[in-house]
Amino acid sequence: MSKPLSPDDIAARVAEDLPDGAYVNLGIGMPMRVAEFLPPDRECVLHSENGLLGMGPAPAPGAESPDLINAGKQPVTVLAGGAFFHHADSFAMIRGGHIDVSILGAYQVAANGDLANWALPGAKAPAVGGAMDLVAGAKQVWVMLAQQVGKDGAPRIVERCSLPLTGPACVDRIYTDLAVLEVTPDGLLVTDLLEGLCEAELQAKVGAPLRFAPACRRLRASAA
Amino acid sequence: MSKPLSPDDIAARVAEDLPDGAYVNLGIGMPMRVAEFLPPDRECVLHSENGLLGMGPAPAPGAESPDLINAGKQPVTVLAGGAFFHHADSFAMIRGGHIDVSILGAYQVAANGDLANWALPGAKAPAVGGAMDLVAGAKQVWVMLAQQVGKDGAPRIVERCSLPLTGPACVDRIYTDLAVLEVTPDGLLVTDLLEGLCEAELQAKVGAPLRFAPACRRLRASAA
Amino acid sequence: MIDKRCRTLADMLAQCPDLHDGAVLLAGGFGDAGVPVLLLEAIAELGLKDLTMVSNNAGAGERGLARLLRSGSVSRIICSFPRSAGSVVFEERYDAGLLALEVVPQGTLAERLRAGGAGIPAFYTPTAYGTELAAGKEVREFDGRHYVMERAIRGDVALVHAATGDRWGNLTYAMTARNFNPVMATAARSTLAEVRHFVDVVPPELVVTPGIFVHSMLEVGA
Amino acid sequence: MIDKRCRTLADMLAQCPDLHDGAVLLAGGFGDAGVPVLLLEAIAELGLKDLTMVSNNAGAGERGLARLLRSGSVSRIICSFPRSAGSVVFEERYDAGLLALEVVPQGTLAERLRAGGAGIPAFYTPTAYGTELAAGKEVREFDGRHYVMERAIRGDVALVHAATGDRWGNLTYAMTARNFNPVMATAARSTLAEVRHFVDVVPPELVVTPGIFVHSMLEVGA
Repeated sequence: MSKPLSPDDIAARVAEDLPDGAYVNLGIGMPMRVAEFLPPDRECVLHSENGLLGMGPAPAPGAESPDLINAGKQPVTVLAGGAFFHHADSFAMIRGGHIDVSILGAYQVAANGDLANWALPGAKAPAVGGAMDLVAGAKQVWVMLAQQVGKDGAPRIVERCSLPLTGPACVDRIYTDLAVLEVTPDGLLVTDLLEGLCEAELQAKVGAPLRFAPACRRLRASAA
Repeated sequence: MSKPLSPDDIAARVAEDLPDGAYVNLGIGMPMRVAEFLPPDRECVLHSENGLLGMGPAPAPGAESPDLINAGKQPVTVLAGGAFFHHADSFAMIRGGHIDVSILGAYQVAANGDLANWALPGAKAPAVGGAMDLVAGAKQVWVMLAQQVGKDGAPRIVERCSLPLTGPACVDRIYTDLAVLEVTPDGLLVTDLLEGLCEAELQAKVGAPLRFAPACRRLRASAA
Repeated sequence: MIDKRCRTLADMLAQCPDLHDGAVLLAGGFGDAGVPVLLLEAIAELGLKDLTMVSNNAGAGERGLARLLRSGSVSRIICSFPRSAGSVVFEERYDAGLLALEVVPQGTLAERLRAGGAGIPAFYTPTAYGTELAAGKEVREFDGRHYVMERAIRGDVALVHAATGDRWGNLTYAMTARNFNPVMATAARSTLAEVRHFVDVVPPELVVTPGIFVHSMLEVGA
Repeated sequence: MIDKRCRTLADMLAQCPDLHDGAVLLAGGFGDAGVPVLLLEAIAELGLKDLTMVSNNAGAGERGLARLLRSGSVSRIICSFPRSAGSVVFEERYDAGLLALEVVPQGTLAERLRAGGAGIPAFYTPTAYGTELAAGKEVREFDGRHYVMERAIRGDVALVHAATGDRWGNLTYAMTARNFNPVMATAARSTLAEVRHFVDVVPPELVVTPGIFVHSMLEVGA
């Protein structure tokens, strides 16, 4: 098996799939990195659920404003063509099906598209944020997994989630360090596979039966 | 009996009862006249359900804008301190109980506050506009009747409306050419009575039992 | 690059995938303010059949919505106040039984559209409880008061009239010409905007309709 | 004459009829943006008991909402994301069983408040269907999809932080400091606004919160 994809490699792979002109919500953490890999010929409009369309990159040091932050509470900028609005309008956009793609992290994803990404066992006070709204409302829900297999060896792509759900049957696509998978009515379909990894090896790391696309694309980690 | 109040007299009487600082929606037609009689020491903010707070008087001839109209589709102005908003926000204001007083015309009002002001028998296509929203949402609903008794001699204040309702038990006060009446849990209470009109005469013109306030005020038509 | 500005009305209509027989069309405007007159008249020329129109009024004179009604393309109309000075085309067609009418209280109409745009399939409202317009609708009590359940309205195409717009589709409106336009813009599969003036950028604090809701725009002058 | 501007914080609080034991308080803000810090800290001094707070977050450090929680006045909190960097006061009190918590998805929280302000007692949403957070809630199918019924939230007092305000109570906000503020302003019996700068008039096209929703204002500087 070749070196698995880095989080940046995964972000670059996701960015490739975003169509020009898409309205995209990037979840807190790893999904945020996707913004850095958008091809320069493609204009996607980033939505931040705290009331911003046209989110730009982090400001130069010293130019931060406490009034201009993203959903992760980090300072950001606004691009030309952006807009501000209040929280009810922002989630009306989400719930109303106006966001093309919501990209999120996950603890577990099931073969039927069930997603668990908000609550861990033994956690103290629960906190949900906007994840349940995003998965219920966006036209497409894509999940990024930095490691397809947890540090304890347990697969994160499973037949059935054991953790509390964020939403049932909501995930459309999964991007991991080893593969890209689509959630289809017939189960998981692998469209991209890490170079040097064979189908059986991937299947051993996934707790649900896989199908492989005839022209499965090979993924290669970047040199860096 | 003295001369009954003119529509302007009634409007002036209504204006007297509007508290300083009140947010008021004036219905199309006669209620619009109330704006002309607000005492100069009182600032009421007029709401027009097509998306305007701070509605001012008609513009000078030649200064009309087709973009600035009221709910009756007449050209108006906007006063300092006004605001524009869209229809869903405008009716959220109404339905949410933020309008202090809605002043409307009526075909019939019942002793329990039922209001009929939108549909007449034999009318062609029905049309309702914002009346049902206003009576369901405003904190107070006041009705103005230019003639308390219809041209056919039928009382407009009745025990039970025979016309289709705009809303049940929604009217708080009725201002007519002959009297001012409050809708109370114990029925209609007359607070103001035209000079020279005795209680029995008023009762004969109302299709529901009346009570009279101990200190019933006398109304007098203006000289004009 | 995102650029929602079209050069011609013909382009704009040809590129819209949701204009078809049986489509539900939402048209902004209140009285004559903020009505997408050019779009309505262009659609009248398309020869479509069996359209449903959602609009506060039902047109007046022979322009705009009245012309579209005259074309015979519309078989059903949902509105709060169809009758008005000059609504002769509506009246003719309604009286002749050519036009089905659903009368909806104005605020309920606005809220049903807002719900359609916001992914809310149904809500409860006090408006129309106890009246003919609630006949056959589910009634429910919350905290001692009665409410009527209303369903969301969504359209295939929304037609709006705006004051300014930029290439991303961000829109502003002129005074009370705002009315139903921003709400309808959110509630359709495709939103077509006629815009008085294109501008380079609508400042982000001044945007009333964010471009996410707008699919194409035509500059129509003041 | 309408003039909602107060001279002092003490005046503002003393004149508010809705600040009482057991009150439901809505506080705008998201993270540290647009939080009505001065109002929250002033309310912490009032010695009130058994308040319910509705806020997206549960405060951080020892300022603003954290100070109000520390005061012991709050017994219940409704929010979407109570835990965050520095939410120590919340955690202490929650872990000690001194604070009841209702976790609500962020969009459902915003919509429940919007419904509260708009006279909608309940609505259906797809959010949280099939999850723990829908446990015990009514589920209903519309057009083949499942939805959860959610009830409106209304407060006794809303606390908001705005950029500018005029004597009529019209408000604007700074960029993403807008967040929950305009929604909460609509959903309370009394809305108190801390405003960075008073202005003579907010132009009517730029008003975000119309003055009808605002009861009193204090100028707090940038």
